[in-house]
Amino acid sequence: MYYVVAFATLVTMGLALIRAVLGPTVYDRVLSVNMFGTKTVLLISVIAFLAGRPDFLDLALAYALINFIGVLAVLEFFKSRAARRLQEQAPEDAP
Amino acid sequence: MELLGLYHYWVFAILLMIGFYAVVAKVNLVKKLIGLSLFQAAVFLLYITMGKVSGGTAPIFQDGVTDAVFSNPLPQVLILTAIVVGISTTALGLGIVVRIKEEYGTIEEHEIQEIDRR
Amino acid sequence: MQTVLDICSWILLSAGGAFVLVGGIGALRMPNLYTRMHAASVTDTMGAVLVLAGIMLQAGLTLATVKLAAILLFLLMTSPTSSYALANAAMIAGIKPDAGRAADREDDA
Amino acid sequence: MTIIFGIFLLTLLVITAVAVVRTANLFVAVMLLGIFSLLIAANFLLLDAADVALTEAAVGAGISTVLFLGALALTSERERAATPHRWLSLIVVVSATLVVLYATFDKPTFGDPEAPVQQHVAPWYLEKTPEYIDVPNVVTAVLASFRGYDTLGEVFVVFTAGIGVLFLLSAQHGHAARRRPDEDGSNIGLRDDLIPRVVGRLLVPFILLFGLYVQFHGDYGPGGGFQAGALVAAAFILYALVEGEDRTLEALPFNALLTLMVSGALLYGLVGLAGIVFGGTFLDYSVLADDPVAGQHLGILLIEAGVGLTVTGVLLAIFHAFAARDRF
Repeated sequence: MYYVVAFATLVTMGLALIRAVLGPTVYDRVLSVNMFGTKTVLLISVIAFLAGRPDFLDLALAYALINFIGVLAVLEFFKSRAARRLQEQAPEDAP
Repeated sequence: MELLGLYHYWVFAILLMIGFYAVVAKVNLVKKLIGLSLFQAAVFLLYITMGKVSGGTAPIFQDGVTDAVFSNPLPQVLILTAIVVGISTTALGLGIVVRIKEEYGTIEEHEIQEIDRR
Repeated sequence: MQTVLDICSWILLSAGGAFVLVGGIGALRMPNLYTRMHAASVTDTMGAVLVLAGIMLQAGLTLATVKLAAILLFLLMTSPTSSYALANAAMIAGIKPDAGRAADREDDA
Repeated sequence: MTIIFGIFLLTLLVITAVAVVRTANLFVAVMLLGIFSLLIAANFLLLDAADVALTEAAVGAGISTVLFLGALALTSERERAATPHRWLSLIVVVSATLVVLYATFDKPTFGDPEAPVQQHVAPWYLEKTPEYIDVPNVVTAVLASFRGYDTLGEVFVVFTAGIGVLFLLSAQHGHAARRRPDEDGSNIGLRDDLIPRVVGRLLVPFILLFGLYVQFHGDYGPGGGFQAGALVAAAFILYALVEGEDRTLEALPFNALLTLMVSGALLYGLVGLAGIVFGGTFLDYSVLADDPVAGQHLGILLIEAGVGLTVTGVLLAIFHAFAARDRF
């Protein structure tokens, strides 16, 4: 029965990858990275039970904990870039 | 299945050469470093693939299981350390790129060479 | 007893797999960024909950179940947060939540 | 069946790699590199390398994305120039690919237990680990004890790379390069975003706890100093993202990071020397306690701690060095 889930997860990973390659905006790519992360957590949990090695769940736990650091870094990146652009424009706007 | 017995090695070869292409052909220094990490990942994949034994499992003994077949632990040890070394050296490369950007104002290879020629 | 558990797992895992698949198709086919995010979050919540619950039933009362519960808890905390962060970043960059494809632009944000 | 999963994942890996190289937007390339890392970790798991997959997870999921984004913020986000001599490079690369592909036909079939690589020292490690070292995780035993010299070298490479980054990026340390926190508001992180801030703060202690678990459970399951160091560094990087650089540096000052880097490497070296002092050879832990197996346990515990300290210190020092740089 794990094969059903593993198969669905793999197909979804493929779909997310197509979305990541097609884009069109950068945010679509971030979205698919994020989605890929959760799919990897599910896939690893399923593989751990398929292989009969529940200690592999540590790996899924690691991904569940630190996957969103990447997305937060992206948000911080865009915010500080927006702030920098505002600052660059400010001297020109001043009379 | 016989036909696909070498598939992992083919993927290794292709990934290696994709990384190689990025290193030799691209002029952007950050892109070169990204290519280098692809190249690195391909080598990791080669090592881990070689250590796999059919029907084997991860080389961690389990209580009450005595007849398990284990994959080769040695490539895993080498690659485990290599991943952390890889990120440190990539960071060193990125540090050099940042300094180049600060001194030359660009990270495109041909522009840097032009500035050097002057 | 084991049969009942197996049947429950089957139902949960299949439903979870279906949600994951539907979310994946949605993320590919929806017309703009915000609707795609909506589809993708289905896989992060419903899909993950059902799949992990199905595995938990099979694992029984072991350490593995505790780990699975922890994974589920952290996933339920982090994936809405990352969706929020992403939507926020997109809004800052000026992508408007219009219906249809009008909001799509090529990468240059 | 799992071999089919592997083949599917490897195919996705190649597609991702091609997309990484083709895109001219470096930000997109970094995002795709994140997907690449997730895929290769899943592949490692399918190839029975749980420890390696955990390392890739700890490093690839957060730290490498953060580092690349930090470098992009300091340089530029786009490749400006088109690739020159594209066809020449392609011809060279394709012919090299054909050579490497030709070489793969001499490889033993995937998973062949009779392959030469399986005949050398690996069976000896698997057979002797219960007797000499008595830890369930053979990878940890080989890493820390049988091949302790090798790991010592790797730790010093990491250490040297960290020093190199600090030399490069703290050239004008102190005044010009270091931004003041309230100057442009760009290094307060996400302090104004309530939701990421609350969730991030909530997760930091759990990541630290999990890092400690990975550090000390490494003898029994996947884990060890390298993974734990990366996880702890990831926790502090998360704190820096949601609370700002300055508060992270208050919690763990830069000098403390330097101390961590040095003391970890030093601890490793000293454990090796202790072997000589107690009458054994360099990095021979058997003499550290009355019982050789207990000595091995003690030695592995200490050097894994050293590895963890150095990796945490180096990764965090690198992160701060990038974050403290003046942006263009």
